[in-house]
This record gives sequence, structure tokens and C-alpha cells, in this order.
Amino acid sequence: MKLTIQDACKSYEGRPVLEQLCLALPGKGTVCLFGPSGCGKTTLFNCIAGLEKLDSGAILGMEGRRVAYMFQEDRLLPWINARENVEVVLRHADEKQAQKWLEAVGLGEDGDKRPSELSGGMRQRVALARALAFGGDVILLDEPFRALDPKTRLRMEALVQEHSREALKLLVTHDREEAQFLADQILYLEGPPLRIVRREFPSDRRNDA
Amino acid sequence: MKLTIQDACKSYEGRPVLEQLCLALPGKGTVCLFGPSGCGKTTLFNCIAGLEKLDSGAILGMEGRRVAYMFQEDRLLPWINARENVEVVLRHADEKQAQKWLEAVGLGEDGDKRPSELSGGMRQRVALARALAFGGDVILLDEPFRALDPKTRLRMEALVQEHSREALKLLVTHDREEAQFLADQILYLEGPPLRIVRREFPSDRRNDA
Amino acid sequence: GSQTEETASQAPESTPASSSEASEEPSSTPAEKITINIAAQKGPTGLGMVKLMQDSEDGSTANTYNVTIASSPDAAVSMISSGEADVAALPTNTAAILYNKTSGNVQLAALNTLGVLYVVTNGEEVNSIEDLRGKTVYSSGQGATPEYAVNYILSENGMEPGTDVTVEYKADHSELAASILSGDAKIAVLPEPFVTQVTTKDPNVKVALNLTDEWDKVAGDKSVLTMGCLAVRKDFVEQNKEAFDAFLEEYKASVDFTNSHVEEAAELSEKYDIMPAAVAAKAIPNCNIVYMDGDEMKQKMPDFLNILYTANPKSVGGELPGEDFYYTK
Amino acid sequence: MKIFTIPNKSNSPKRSRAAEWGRKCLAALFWLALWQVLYLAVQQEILIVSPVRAFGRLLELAGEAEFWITAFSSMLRIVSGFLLGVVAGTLLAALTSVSRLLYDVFHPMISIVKATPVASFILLALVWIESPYVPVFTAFLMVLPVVWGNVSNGIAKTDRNLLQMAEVYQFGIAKTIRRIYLPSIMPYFTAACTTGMGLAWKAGVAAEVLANTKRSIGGNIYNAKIYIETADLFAWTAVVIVISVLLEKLMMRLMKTVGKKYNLS
Amino acid sequence: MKIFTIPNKSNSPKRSRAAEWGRKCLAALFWLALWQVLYLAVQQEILIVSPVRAFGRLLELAGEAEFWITAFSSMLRIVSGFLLGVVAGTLLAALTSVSRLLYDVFHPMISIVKATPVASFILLALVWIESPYVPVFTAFLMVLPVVWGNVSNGIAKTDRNLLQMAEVYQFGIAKTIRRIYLPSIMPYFTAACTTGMGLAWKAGVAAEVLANTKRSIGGNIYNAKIYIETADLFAWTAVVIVISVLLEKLMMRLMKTVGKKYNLS
Ligand SMILES: Nc1ncnc2c1ncn2[C@@H]1O[C@H](COP(=O)(O)OP(=O)(O)OP(=O)(O)O)[C@@H](O)[C@H]1O
Ligand SMILES: Nc1ncnc2c1ncn2[C@@H]1O[C@H](COP(=O)(O)OP(=O)(O)OP(=O)(O)O)[C@@H](O)[C@H]1O
Ligand SMILES: [Mg+2]
Ligand SMILES: [Mg+2]
Repeated sequence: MKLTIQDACKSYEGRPVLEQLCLALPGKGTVCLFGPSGCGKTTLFNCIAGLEKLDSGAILGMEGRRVAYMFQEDRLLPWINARENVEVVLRHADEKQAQKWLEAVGLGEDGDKRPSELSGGMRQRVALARALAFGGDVILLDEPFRALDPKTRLRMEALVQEHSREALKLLVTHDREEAQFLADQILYLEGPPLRIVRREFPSDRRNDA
Repeated sequence: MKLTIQDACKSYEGRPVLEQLCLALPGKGTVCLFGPSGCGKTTLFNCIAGLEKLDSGAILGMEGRRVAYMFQEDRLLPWINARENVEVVLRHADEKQAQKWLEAVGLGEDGDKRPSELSGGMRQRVALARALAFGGDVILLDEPFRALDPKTRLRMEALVQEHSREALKLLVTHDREEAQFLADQILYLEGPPLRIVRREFPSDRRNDA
Repeated sequence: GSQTEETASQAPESTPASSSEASEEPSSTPAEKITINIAAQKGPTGLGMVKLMQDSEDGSTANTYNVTIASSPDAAVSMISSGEADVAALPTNTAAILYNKTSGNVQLAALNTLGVLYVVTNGEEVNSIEDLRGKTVYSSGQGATPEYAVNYILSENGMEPGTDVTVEYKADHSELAASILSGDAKIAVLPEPFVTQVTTKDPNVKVALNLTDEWDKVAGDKSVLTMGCLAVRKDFVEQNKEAFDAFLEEYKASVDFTNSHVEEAAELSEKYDIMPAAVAAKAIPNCNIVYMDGDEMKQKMPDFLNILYTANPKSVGGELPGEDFYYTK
Repeated sequence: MKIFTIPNKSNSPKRSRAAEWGRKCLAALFWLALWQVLYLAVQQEILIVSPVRAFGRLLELAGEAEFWITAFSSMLRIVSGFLLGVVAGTLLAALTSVSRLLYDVFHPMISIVKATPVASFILLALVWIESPYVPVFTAFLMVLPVVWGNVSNGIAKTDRNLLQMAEVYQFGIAKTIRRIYLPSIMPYFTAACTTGMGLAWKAGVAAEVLANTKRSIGGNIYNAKIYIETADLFAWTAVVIVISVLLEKLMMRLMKTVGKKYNLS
Repeated sequence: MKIFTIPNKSNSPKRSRAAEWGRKCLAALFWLALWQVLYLAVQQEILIVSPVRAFGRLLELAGEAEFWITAFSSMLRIVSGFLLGVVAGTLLAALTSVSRLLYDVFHPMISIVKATPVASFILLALVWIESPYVPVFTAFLMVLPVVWGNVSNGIAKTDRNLLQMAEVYQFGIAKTIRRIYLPSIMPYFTAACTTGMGLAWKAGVAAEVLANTKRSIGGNIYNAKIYIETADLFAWTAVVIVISVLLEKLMMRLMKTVGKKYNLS
């Protein structure tokens, strides 16, 4: 099902971040968002996830769809360890499943550590594991690879690419190569207020599709 | 004055992160640290800044030197606005000075916003402005450019490069190009426990020096 | 009307639900034992009742007496006004207040304690009220019977409280007791059982004057210094007059027993958790436990209440109680 | 999509003031109605009076100058005790948080202050403390441990990351307290103050009875009780509640203003 | 480089247990010495007895079976009141945090409970509440507002970011409470419990006096006062303090264990 954003408006203290934003997104595939700091990407994600209410306009095509959202900050629960942080989003608590996801992000041995005992990049990967473990029909990833070294980054990119091909994956990145590699569609953004300055369909992937 | 790390050992719950680490760093210039997630970079920074105590070994050449440290997380004070967050580290409170630094990181107009009203990348730039405003003889920057779009990133890189040429700047980055562009010296790291697998002196900059 | 029903429903075993019902099944059958709920207090009023409690427990009384030892006048007031108790031992002026507040539904059945106020001294020679002239007397109970009694006795002896005698009030009986023991206060007006306490603790502390006697000296037959009484609910007594009269007889006997068999009464006092036996044995002779009802009470009370009324109308409930305040057998 | 989020009270500035007031009045009406029902159920003027009687009496009292003097002097006493308790509790919390030794020394002391019944030390206290100061002292002892407990907890829960930041950027003691500890402690402190203000009144008025303080609300409540002037009892109790609630409101507003002015929240 | 960081108590597991105990004993000695000095200064056996006398009397009392029954039944009453207060306060805090209307309804009620002197409602309460339950009720009323205030505050200060996370990941009510609210509230709740336990004792024992409860510590303290048995007064007061401190310790340990077991901190 397509995701359609219609005339979305959202402002903070009078300053508009989304203004009459219209955007149609496919039902599945990977869409990369590419825009300067502060242009409104996170705000858009929050609205799609239903965490912020639009001042006016509508977001259509979200009914009954599960949303997984990897926030820009890690938002891990500080009082439980990494494995439990993944397990907690599973519909049926299942330690093995959680462990599997930790291994997928290269943290198989750090499952017992609490967030405060993990390095920044490790926390981020736990948050990624959590989002992927939750599954969902729409997956929002806000700079999922930001603080990772190139090698880990490649592994994570591959992981995201392989994951739930039937879902719509929206992904914020600041790396042009990465966008080219991952995306079916790239949205170049400016703002605030957020506007789409260019859409690009990386050709090789288009041919695949 | 040179900064010398001698036989530094530090372990968390029995697992060593620094083990007999020896490292000599120049008194000034830019050193980039380049290593995988979780290898111990932040731990090393914490030890240099005096926030964590070494289990054994010593860090020499830090006496009387002011350290500015941009943490991996932003660690802004949530109850004051961006400008005050910069002002608070100045020896003599000076709003104009703080505003100047905010403008340098491109946030001249967002000085009145509290951290919770800033986007991720903006918070990070406030933290950078704070570290640079503090000055210091040793400047530790833990992934200062991580969540920035390429354009902003270039501006920030330039800013850091221009800043306090007399100080020693240690900088964690995951971007090889960035390291090549900024560094007088690049340390390739592995870990844990942290070890230096390669030292590189980007030739063009060496010739400059 | 409605008030009676309300309270009756809270204590159905003691009070027939209404007067009409009561006339249908008269309560005066002697064969049938009635339960009378009594609220006594820890002090002297309780001491006079120990025999009654014992006998009731043995089943040798005309009625069944369900005695509750209330901690404070508060609890007794609460019990008698809510109907939980039919009879309550109360400070005399509280009975008058309740009479006024309940439009006459509380009656004075008998006086059971005369004054328990004494002048005690530590290192001062006091033999008469006159000796107090020019001295400083410490007292407690400001704004209550002790203050009014002291003022009355002083004035009747021709002394102006405050000018001829300095009266200093302490907040609390225990504090006053401590001051007299420590010698900070040389002359004090103390109630029982504190008098017994201080005289036992320190042989230098002597009982100099009994204010009940001093009162009698100036008032003669007209009034009496009384601290405690037995009050009864009018709606109860109207329906159970016979049983209540029987109770008064037995209570009178119980008071006599306490005064004449001090040791045994003290034992019982400990048994019923009123006072430790040793303390009770010492306190009973000083507590002025009496039984006074009927005409004598009716003769001596109005003046006493009038003295209180003059000092502070509120202390008797705003106005002097009428004739029907006094219960007659 | 919304599943479970506790509504954020401070987050709805647009809610009309009228609706706010309407709801508050409804709440007041609800409790007054309950009072009336209780009154009708008990039907004993000695135990409980109707709200109308109580307010009538209150208005009557409010016509007398004596009333205002009494209320004001009680307020002065209790607020003094409260403020002393807040200051002492905060200082003590700072001390016991800085030094483990001081903690070990003062902790048992505070436990004793918390648990010791007033009856136990009033005798001793009366030797040194003059009667008018007993309510002050009692309110003080009531508030102290509450403030101490909450502030200590606030200090312990201060974000270590921010403290590290302060250390690196050489904030010094003053700035660290001003910029990090104070704002972190604020919510704990506020809770302690609102709770403490009520308790100070409860205990302070009780102490006024014990100490037989002249011109005091406690004294009036006591008299109302011994003379079974139930309307007076309710009227004076209402005075206690009204002053306590007003003071709490005032205090909260003051704290908010100060907090805003000095960026403490 | 170290400038100002308040030492983290929980952060020093290596400190030897012996030193810990040594310091605690020193603290105890300090207060005992102060007591002795006070005793020597006052020199009035009626007002204050020496620590030795008090402990001697305590040992004597401890030899009697009656002592243990009394202490135990008082403890039972006060702990019941405390637990009721904790449960009711927590539930009420949950309710008033969920609904603004309920908040408006209950807030004045809690203010009243906080501030109303016991003397004001005891007459009314005695109608419904039987004497042995008065201490329970009083302890309950003392603890309720403290717990309510702290827990409400804890709920209000729960990290909104984590709540958003829970909403996105469809935690549902149970999991959100279990995984986010409970751990967030824990420090506030703990502070309320330690403070509340002390206050429950203070008020509960005072209520035992008022209600003339049989076999109660309050009754014994009252008797000690009337009969001017100062040694008894101090001994029974010591009993109150010791039980209260022990219960507080026990409670903290229990909370820690439960907290660890269920990952609440
Ligand atoms: N709660 C808020 N209150 C006020 N302003 C806000 C709030 N949240 C965001 N903003 C403003 O909205 C704008 C967009 O913020 P947003 O977080 O969406 O940016 P972003 O595109 O995610 O940036 P970044 O790449 O730096 O994360 C910013 O100017 C920010 O200051
Ligand atoms: N407080 C702690 N307790 C236990 N282990 C810790 C603690 N802090 C760090 N570690 C461990 O030390 C190792 C190094 O952590 P560090 O934060 O130094 O990594 P890093 O190089 O900064 O990684 P990243 O690039 O992801 O930030 C990690 O394995 C981490 O789990
Ligand atoms: Mg963002
Ligand atoms: Mg790091």
C-alpha cells in the first residue's frame, strides 16, 4: 500500500517545519532521505510514526501497518541489558531470537552489557537490531549508520538491504555513496520548511526492480 | 609539550580495554583516530581527560594543560538554551562571544532554543561550538562530524582545522577522506584491547609542516 | 425523632428502635438482662467502676455492663453522641456542654469524682490559702476547670489572681510535674495522678492543700468542686429507667468498694488496664472518688456550673442547663 | 496507534482557562456534596456540622480582628518552622552527600528525628524551648527529614555524564551546583516542599495544642474540641486547610518563577 | 583536575567492610556521647536519663514476654497502616496522573489529608473506626500524601523519549508500566518509603496514645509520661527508633533485591 503525505503542516512555536508537504511513497522498497541538518527529517519521521500530530493535512496509507523506528538517539532502556532491549520489542519474548539479532549486528558477545557499558557505536547497533527485530511494514531509520567505522558500516548496510524486502524502508543518510548503494529512490531535501528539491532513482537498482 | 601515554592499563569488569598501551603524541597538530566501533577510543579519551582513572600506567605531559572534550554524546545542559550552553564554559560569561561561536557552527539563529528543541545535528554542533569556545591546549573531539550532511560537514572540518593551531587536536573519525584531509597523523586502531596497527602521516600536510 | 432512630440503628442491642416499639415490648421485665454500654476513662472515673466490671463479668449484676475504657474525653464524647455508649464518664462541664448541644438529650446521672486538684510544694511552707499571697503558683489546665477553680478560691479568700498571687500556667501536666521535681517551681497546683507521682518520687515534695476542701470552706453547702460525672442518654434512660436505676445502685456499691477495699480495687484496676496496681493503691485515697446523686447533686451543681459559666460561658456550653439536666431516680 | 501515554499536564497551554476553572469548581462541589451527605448520614451536630454551618461560622469569625491576628501568628510560626526545615534539610543533604563520614553520623540522627513521637521529646524540648517556639520546632522537625530524603535522592540521581562534562570544562564548585545540581534537584525539592508544607501544618497545629500556645489556631481547635463547638472546629480546620493550600500554591508559583528566571527547569 | 564531584556511594564496593562498620560505630558513639553530655548538663533524672540507665531499662523490659507482644502488635498496626498508605498513594498517583479530572478531584482531598491536624477529625473518626485501628488509620493518612507526591512526581518526570519509543514499539500498557514507568518511579518511590516509614511510626505511636490502644508502645510511652518514669520513656522511645530503623533497612534491602531481580534500576 502506498504511503501518501497530503498537505502536511507542522510548526514549532510558529516556525513551520513541514509546510504543505505533499509526498507519495511506494508501498515497499528503500527510500533514502538526504538533507542538511535541521531541515526537518526527524520531524517528518515523528509524524509518520504518529508521535507528533500534524497541525493540518494527513498521512494516508498507514492504517494497520506496523512501524519500526530507529530514532536518531539510541533510546535504549538504561535498566536492562542489550539483549533484553531487543527482546522487549518482540511480540513473544524470545531470548534466542534477540541473541540472533544481536549477532547480526556483531554484538553477539555483548548481550549482557547494559547501555551504559556499551560504546556509542555499539548502542547504535543495538537500536538498529531492535528496529529490525520488531519488523514492521514501514521501517524508519534515522541515520542508522552514523557513528560506525567503514567495515561495520558495510555489514550493517547489507543487513538492512537484506531485511524485509516487502516493507517500505525510509532511511536518513548523509553519505551519497551509501544512498546510491541502498536506495531505490533518493529524496534530496532542503528546509526548513521541508521541501523536496530533487528525486533520484539510482538507475541500476531501478533496472533490478 | 609532548603527550606520552605509558603502559596504560584499564579494564572494565576484568575485560581489558587498554592494555599496556604506549603512545607518544606531538605537542600540537591534528591526530586522527581511526578504528572500529568498540575498540576503546572513547575510553582512551576519557583517560586523557582525567575522567577515568587508569588501573596502572601513566599519562604524562598533561599537567597544567586545559582539555576541551567534545563527548560522543552531546551532553548539553537540557535546562538552558544553546547560547547559554556555550557561554557556560567561557571563563568570563560573555553572551556575544557565545553567539559568535554559534554563528561559526551555523546556528546563529537558534541560540534561544533549548537542546530538546534542536535537531540531532544541531545539538552536535552546539557541543562542537562549546568545545572550541573553551579553547584548551588539548582538544578531544569524539566523532565531531558524525551526523552532519556533507556541506555542513565541510564547513565544520574547516572550522576545526583553523582553530587553535597551537593546540593538540585528537579527533575520532570514521571517514578516511576526512582523516586524510585534516590530520597531520593518522592512527589506525584495533581492539579491544586497544592497539595501534598503523601510523600514517598524510604526506602533503607533512610537507607543509 | 430521626436522631433517635439513627443512633438506635448503630447500637441496636442496647436501645429499642423507637419509643413506639418500646411501648410494645416493655423493657422493664426484671428477668431479662439488659446490656448497658458504658464509656469510662483511664483515671479516677474508671477506678470507681472496677468492681462493677468484675461483677458484670461474673454475671452477678442486674444488667450486663459493657465497659469500654476510653482514652480521652474525646472518645467518650464520640461514643455517647453516636449512641455507641448509653452511659459515659465525662468531665462535669463536658456533660453540661453535651446537654446544651443535644437539646437536653444528655442528663447528669451522678457525680463520681470531686476535685482532684492539690497544691503541692517543694521547699516552701504553705498551710493555708493565705500563705500563697505574694508567691508564684504554677498550674496547668489554663482555660479549663483548674484555672476557674484556682481563681474562684483565691477571690473568695480576698486575693486577686495575678496581682496578689502570680499564677504561671504550664502547657502540660507532665511538664509541671517535672518543674516541681526539679525545684524550678516551688508551689504548684497539680491534679492526680501526678500528685501521687511527684510525692513518691521526691519525699521533699509535700501535699500542702486540697483544693476540694478549700472550695468547701468558701462555698459551704452551696456548691462542690467536681471534676467528673456520669452522664446518660435521655432516650436510653427513658426506656430503661428500671435497669438504669439498678445500675446506679450497683455503681454506688462499686464506688464504696473501691474506697473501702483499696488493695483489691487496685488489683482489679491493673486487671482492667486502668492503672498499675501499685500506682492505683496510692492514687485511690487521693482521687476523691464519690457517688453523689439526686437532691444533693441537684443542690450543689448549679452553683458550681454558675461559677464556670461566669468565668467562661463556653465552658458549660453557652448557657446554664435547666432542671431536666439532673436525672432523678 | 496511541496506546498509552500519560498526558503531560504542562503541555496544554491552549486549554481554556474557563474549562480549567469549571473543572476545579466541579471538584470542589463534589467534595462539598460528599460532606453534606456525610452530615446527613451522621445527623449529629456534635460530630459533624453541615458545610453551610461551617462556612457561616467561618464568615462570622472572619469579621473579627482577633481571627486575623490568630491566623497570622500561627502562619508565621509554622512557616518559620517550615523554612528552617527546608534550609536545614537541604544543607544537611548537601553535607551528607559530600562526605560519607557525615552521612554515617547524621543518618541515624535523621532516622531518630523522623520516627520519634513528639510526645517523647516534648518534655525535654520544653525545658529549652519556650512555648511559642514549640510549634516552630515541631514543624521544623517534621519537614527536615522529608527535605533531606528527597534532596539527598536528587543529588544521588544527578546525571553523571553532565557532572563529567562540568569537570572537564572546569565549572568549579559554584557553577556545578548552580548549573547542574540545582536543576537536577529541583523536581525532588519541589515534591518535598509541597509535601512538607502540609505536614508542617498538621504537626505545627498539633504542637500549638500541646504547648498551649496563645493566640494560635491550634489553641482554638483545642478549645472548640473541649467546648464541643463543632462548627468552630470545622471552621478553624478549614482555616488550616485554606492557608496551607494557598501557601502551597504561592510556593509553587514562586518556585516556577524563580526556576524560570534562573533556568532551573 | 578533579574539581567537584559528589562521591558516589554505590560506586565503591571495594571499601573494606571493617572500615564501614568502624565508621558506623564511631557515629553511634558520637551520638551516645552527646546524649551523655546532655544528661550531665541537665542533671535532672526526670527530664533525661543517662544512656546507661535507658539501656539498662531496655534490657530489663526485653526480658519480659509482654514487651515483645507489645512491640510486635504496635509494629503490626503501624506497618499495616504504612503498607496501606503506600499502596493507596501509589494507586492514587497513577489515577491522578492518567486523568486530569481525577487529579482535580483528588488533589484538594490530598491537600486536606496532608494538612488537617489529627485533633480535628479524631472525634469523627472514632465513630467509625475502632480504637485498635486508629493507629493504622493515622499511619495510613501520614504516608499516603508523601507517597502520592513522590510517585506523581516520578511519573511526571518519566523520560518522554522512552515513552515515545514504547509507543512506537507497541509495548502496550503492561509492558510500558513494567519497563518504563516502574524503573523511572523507583528512586522517587524509595525516597517516599524511607521517609514514610519514619513518619508512620511518629504518627502511629502518637495515635496509640490518643486511642488508648491496649498493648501498644504508644500506651507505654503515655504511661511513662504520666507516671514520670523517664527511664521507661527513653527505653520505649529507643524501641520505636530501633524498630523503625530496622524496618527501613529491611525494606531497602528488599527493594534492592526486587529491583535487581526485575531489572528496575
Ligand atoms: N520540539 C521542538 N520544539 C521546537 N523546535 C523544534 C522541535 N523539534 C524540532 N524543532 C526544529 O525543527 C527543525 C527541524 O528539526 P529536525 O529534528 O526535524 O531536523 P533534522 O532534519 O532531523 O536534522 P538533523 O539531521 O540535524 O537531525 C529544527 O530547526 C529544529 O530546531
Ligand atoms: N562503563 C563501562 N563498563 C563496562 N564496559 C565498558 C564501559 N565503557 C566501555 N566499555 C567497553 O569498553 C569497550 C570500548 O568502549 P569505547 O566506548 O571506548 O569504544 P569506542 O572505541 O569509543 O567505540 P565507538 O566507536 O563505538 O564509540 C567496549 O567493548 C565497551 O563495551
Ligand atoms: Mg534528525
Ligand atoms: Mg566511542
